Amino acid sequence: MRFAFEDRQVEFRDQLRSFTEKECTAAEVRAAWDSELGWSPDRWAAMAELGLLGLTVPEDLGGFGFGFLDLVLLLEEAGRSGLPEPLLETVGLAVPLLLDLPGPEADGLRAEVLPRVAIGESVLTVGLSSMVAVPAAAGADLLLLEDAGELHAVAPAETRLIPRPSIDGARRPARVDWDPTPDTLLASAAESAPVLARLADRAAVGTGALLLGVADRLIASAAAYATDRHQFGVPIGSFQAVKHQLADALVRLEFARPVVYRAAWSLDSAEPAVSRHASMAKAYAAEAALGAARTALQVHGAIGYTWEHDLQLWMKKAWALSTAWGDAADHRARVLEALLAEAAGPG
Amino acid sequence: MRFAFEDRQVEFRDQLRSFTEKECTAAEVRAAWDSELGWSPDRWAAMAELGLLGLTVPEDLGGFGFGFLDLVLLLEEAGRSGLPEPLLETVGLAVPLLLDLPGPEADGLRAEVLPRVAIGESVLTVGLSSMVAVPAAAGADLLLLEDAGELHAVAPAETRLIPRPSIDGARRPARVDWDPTPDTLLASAAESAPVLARLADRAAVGTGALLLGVADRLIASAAAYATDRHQFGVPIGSFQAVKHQLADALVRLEFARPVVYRAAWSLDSAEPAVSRHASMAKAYAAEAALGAARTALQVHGAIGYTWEHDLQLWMKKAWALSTAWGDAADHRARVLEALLAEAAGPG
Amino acid sequence: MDLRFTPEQDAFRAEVRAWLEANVPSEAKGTGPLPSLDTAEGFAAHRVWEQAMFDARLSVVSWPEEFGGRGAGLLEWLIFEEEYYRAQAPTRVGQNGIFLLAPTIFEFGTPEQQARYLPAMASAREVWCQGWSEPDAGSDLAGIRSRATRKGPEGEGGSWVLSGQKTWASRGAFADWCFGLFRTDPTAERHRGMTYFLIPMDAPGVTVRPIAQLDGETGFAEIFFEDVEVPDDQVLGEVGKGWSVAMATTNSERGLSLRSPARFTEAAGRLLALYAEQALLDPVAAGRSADAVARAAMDAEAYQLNTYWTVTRVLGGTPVGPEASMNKLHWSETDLAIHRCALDLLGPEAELLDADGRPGPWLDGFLFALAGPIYAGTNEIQRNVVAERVLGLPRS
Amino acid sequence: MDLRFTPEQDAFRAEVRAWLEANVPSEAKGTGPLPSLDTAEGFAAHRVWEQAMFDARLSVVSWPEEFGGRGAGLLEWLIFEEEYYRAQAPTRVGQNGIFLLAPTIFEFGTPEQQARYLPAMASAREVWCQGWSEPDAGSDLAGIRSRATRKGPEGEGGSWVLSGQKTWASRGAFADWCFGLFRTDPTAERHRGMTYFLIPMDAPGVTVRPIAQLDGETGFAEIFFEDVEVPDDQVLGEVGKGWSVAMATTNSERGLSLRSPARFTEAAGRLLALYAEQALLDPVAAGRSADAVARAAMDAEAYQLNTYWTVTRVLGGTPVGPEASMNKLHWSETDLAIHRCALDLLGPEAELLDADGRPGPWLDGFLFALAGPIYAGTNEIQRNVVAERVLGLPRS
Repeated sequence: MRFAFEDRQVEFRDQLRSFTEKECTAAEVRAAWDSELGWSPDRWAAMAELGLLGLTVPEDLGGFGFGFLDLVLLLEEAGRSGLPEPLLETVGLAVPLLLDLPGPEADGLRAEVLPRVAIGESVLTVGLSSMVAVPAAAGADLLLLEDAGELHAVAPAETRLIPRPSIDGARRPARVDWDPTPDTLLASAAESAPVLARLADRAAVGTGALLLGVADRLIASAAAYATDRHQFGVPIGSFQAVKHQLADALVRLEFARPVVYRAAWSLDSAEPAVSRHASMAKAYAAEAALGAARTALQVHGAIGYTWEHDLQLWMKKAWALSTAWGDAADHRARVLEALLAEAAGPG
Repeated sequence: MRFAFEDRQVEFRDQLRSFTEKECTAAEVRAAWDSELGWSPDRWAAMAELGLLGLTVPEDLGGFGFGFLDLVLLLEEAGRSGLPEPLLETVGLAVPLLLDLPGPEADGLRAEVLPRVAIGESVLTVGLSSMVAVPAAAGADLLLLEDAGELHAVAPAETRLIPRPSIDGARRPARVDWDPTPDTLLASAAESAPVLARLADRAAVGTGALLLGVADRLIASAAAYATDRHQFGVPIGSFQAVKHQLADALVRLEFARPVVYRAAWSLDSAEPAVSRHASMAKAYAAEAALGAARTALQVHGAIGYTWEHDLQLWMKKAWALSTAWGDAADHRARVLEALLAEAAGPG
Repeated sequence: MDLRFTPEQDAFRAEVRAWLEANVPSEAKGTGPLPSLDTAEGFAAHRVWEQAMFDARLSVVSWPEEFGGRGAGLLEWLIFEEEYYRAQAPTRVGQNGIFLLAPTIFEFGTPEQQARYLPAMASAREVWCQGWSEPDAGSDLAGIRSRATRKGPEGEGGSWVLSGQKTWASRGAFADWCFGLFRTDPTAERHRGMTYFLIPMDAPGVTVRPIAQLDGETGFAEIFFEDVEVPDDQVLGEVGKGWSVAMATTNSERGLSLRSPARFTEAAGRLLALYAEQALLDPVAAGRSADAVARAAMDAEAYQLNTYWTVTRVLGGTPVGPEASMNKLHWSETDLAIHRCALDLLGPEAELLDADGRPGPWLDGFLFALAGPIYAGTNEIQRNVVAERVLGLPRS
Repeated sequence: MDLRFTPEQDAFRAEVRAWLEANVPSEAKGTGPLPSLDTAEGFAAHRVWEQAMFDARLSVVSWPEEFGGRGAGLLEWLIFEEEYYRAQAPTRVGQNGIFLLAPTIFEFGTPEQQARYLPAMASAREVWCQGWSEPDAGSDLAGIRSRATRKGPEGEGGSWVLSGQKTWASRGAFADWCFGLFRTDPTAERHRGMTYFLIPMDAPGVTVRPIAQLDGETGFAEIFFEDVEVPDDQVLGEVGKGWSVAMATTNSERGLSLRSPARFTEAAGRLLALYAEQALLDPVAAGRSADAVARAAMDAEAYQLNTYWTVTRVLGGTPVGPEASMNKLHWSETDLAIHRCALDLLGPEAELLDADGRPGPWLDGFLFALAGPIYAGTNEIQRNVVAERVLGLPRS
């Protein structure tokens, strides 16, 4: 039992933080939200240079072959910085999904796509037929889509996209209209079922990790503001009402962290309870981020309610990501079901 | 539209308050809890003198023939003072239930029982077969009990009581074992159904009124303590953390009041939505009292956790009464169902 | 106690309902919805709508007839509001004047001021904005720094020269007039030496900078005053007594007049409809919100009941007092709960904007509700007021 | 990161589990449950139980072997606790000494003091209570007034005379020893001039008044000191440095040692079982608690995970620090949530006592949980600590 990250993992996170502090300031995030694409191809290329995009790509295909435990701190940092690029969709979801596909039929696709992902020349996203809209669909070079339980690989040219803008200006969801054909088919429904289950778990943990970073940023901003802003002749952070709201928000966040990290470990370790762990991660992180958003806005007051203040960027991320891939209540229901089944024992 | 009590109703409440301030101090409440019966026959007699016990008894049977709107402030005062006597059970539930019984068959029973209730010589209680235990069963001179949907009047001698003590020392619930016979039968299941529905509504509103008083007492005690108690060189009530908890508790209480009062009016006015109003009353008052108990204890700290401090008397009332006749969540579910039915329209 | 309305009140309700049904701009009639208030075009359209209401003597039903009202009681005002929200009629462009300033003019204004300002306000010929907060005086209104210096003789017939900066002025971008506090005695301590001014927005020296809100719309503005000259008859109440004059306004803002319960009961009604709709699509998922829906609907109804309770007391001659702070706490939390719950019911659709990039009604309402615990005195300030002035706890 | 236990840890767990299964007093074995700790008979029975654990070297697994422990690590301690709660073993009569005082003796005690006090404590031959709070110094520990005056020569070999009053001493009614702070320099300001004393409860001048709790049991006591003479070798740490010595103890109380996550995961397991049971009887009513059950169970598990996270950090050499206040906030709220949820599931049965007039396990647990946000530093104090020492907000 050793519940801590390896130095390498922390160093990789620190490296991404140095990068985002220069290349992904709030002004950069804002510029991305205002851009046509919603994110920056230049920054994507720079992320490839850093080795980020090949993180989950196997070594023989030009990547590192790392797991979710290596990714989770990076996703957290992506949330903290508001990184607009589809890191989760490409590196956290699509690549592992391709690797999960059974049989040598998928080898060709993997050999074709994954080396290009690692060098930043292919952006991927994933979508389910139950989704109202698929995030990052417009910028993707390949879409991995589920239909009637089957998985398909669809080129952008074969899709018609109807943008469904999100309140989070970088997510760029779109309704994807497309026709499944034998050419697009990746896996039968039977083959796809376990792959889709793992996708759902990764999505829950990955979104949870983003939300940890979002909550962290919101709380840090509010604490800084409460220290600077004076009313009634004192910093507002000296009022118990402000202190206690922020303390409660921090407690929610700090207790969400190990829950998310454990779920990342469970993903890599084929833990039998991985789905429960993943749902706990999403539920906990969503509550932490929503609570942090509410508190951060209340601490800021009217200034936090303006377009020009950066707080909105992270509040909107919190609102959007908290419902993505199932909201907290959905996931708690899954957790309860799993706990009752575990308690009842196998059989 | 006039949403206020009549002077007469307020005066009656004030009269009861003067009475309880002398005759039902915290020490008296404690003495009652420690007593064999759980309440004081002497105080019951004095309440009869005040005219309280004939409040709902028709004038021709020696009472006032008043309604729930006349009773609701008195029940609130009973909660505030911790009055241990079965005022709700006798005056608020059993008497109206007897009056609701259809047909002249019940006239004889009413003529026999109700005049004695008004002069304090008969204590009544009511019980449903679904109840784990019937409050005030041990001291009752007549028990109105439901079995298989039928209503029965059962003399204490025909029952076997197994005490199931409550954390509220005055409630004295007991499991009542008894055998329904044609002699005990008051009304058939078909006749009883609407009577039992009105009983449930009155019980919800009456318990809600008691809980308003309990919440009021808890908040007042905590506010007084917060003003007296010093820590860190100042009264603890000057800390925002204490202020804000108490303010929130007070808001819950003050918004519960009109909800309970409206329900009392609806009971007397045969409002079609009376059951929804009654459930709202119980749900709101229970949350107000539970919240007030939690806050009052936190404000008092360790001293409030002791047996010798009077706070326990009202906290325990809050806990016990909040689940009696359906807890807040049960009643909210009823409210939602009714609201959806109202929105869907008749038919 | 009698919770039924009188036949006269029912008749009034029927009249209002009929008029609104015939006149509220709507898609069906080809007259609506009106463009956004945050555009010049929309602002003008909203003025036209208020003028139509004024002509029907429905704009300010509780005002005396001489100023365009009907001299109706508070209960009739509540009935009007219920019908107004039921009809989903346009947001009232004149509300800052009508609800926040007018009570102060009725209490402190001279007869000339009342005649000059009230009818124009009621018909939206003149729309008012509030010059209240300053960048360094948000929750702490007594920290106001904008100042007015005397020009000309003391007493009648002189004027004042205003300078400073106000912020968070709703409707500020297009309003005709502004009301606000300025410091006329810079030596006086925090709550003293302030005076209440009425300032035309086209006066030389007034500059407006619209501020975009969370939704990107310019719902409020900063207003800069550079040596703006204002004559004595645009002072409301006594010179130097601005704080107590303003507190009257603040009490109306926090109390009854601004937050009509109809707003919340109407939203709660829509929430119930949304729940019923989602429960057909996915009963298990919707069921997870059942308790929250019930709570939100109950909270809205409790606010309505509490308002009738308070109005009956006010009609009996008792002023609202610090209980207004309890109302603020309750309605602002209720509004948030209703909208949070709706977003939860919408699930993955909650984050999506309309095709035109604007938040849909629930998301828009949520963003609007988020401001509730902040403006008109933060909820933290309100809790202090409740604790100190209602419960009698010692001041910090 | 590796969240699996080592084979050695698994073997340790198996040993503990086997021993507890064989030895925990139980109805089935005819040896339990033990009588209430709040009676003389029960207190004695609990001493016997701790002696048995001590003999099996399971009483204080993380202590060095010379004092009766096994020199086991923190992880083994957590494993022990998980098994202890899993086995529903008796409440530990020695816990105030073992968890609150012992860490301080390890850090500040002389070798003689360690040898004198620790083994007797671990075997419950000597049971300790905490003389911490005073009637006017609850949350404000620095307001302590009890005092010690010097008797005899300065330096070695003299003694101190203690007077004053302590309160809320758990186990105070039957304890053998008491530890607490007394003011040795009455002229020093609030946090200074205090000294940490170890006092036998049978010393002349010590009087105990048991205090009945909410449940009627005398779980704690007031202790009166009237000229109680205490020799120098019963001072822990330096004279006048009692505050910093005490803070070490307070940190253990708030941090890891007292609130083992097993207590909450065990209760959460029972809550799940209760939910499953009630869901069979009335699925609709139980369903209304589903979300609360899930939250409570998750909160307990999150506390467990956070503990492993913290322990790993501590094993890596980083002290716990003010994060301990976050733990206190989380476990106390979790404990309340678990028990409130259970009472909600029990519905009308929640208010009922057992046939002997005692609260049943859930009601008893609820009453106990209510004390959580109060003792060991109220949650209000903890939030201040988190805000000031973790988030760096300015002091009030």
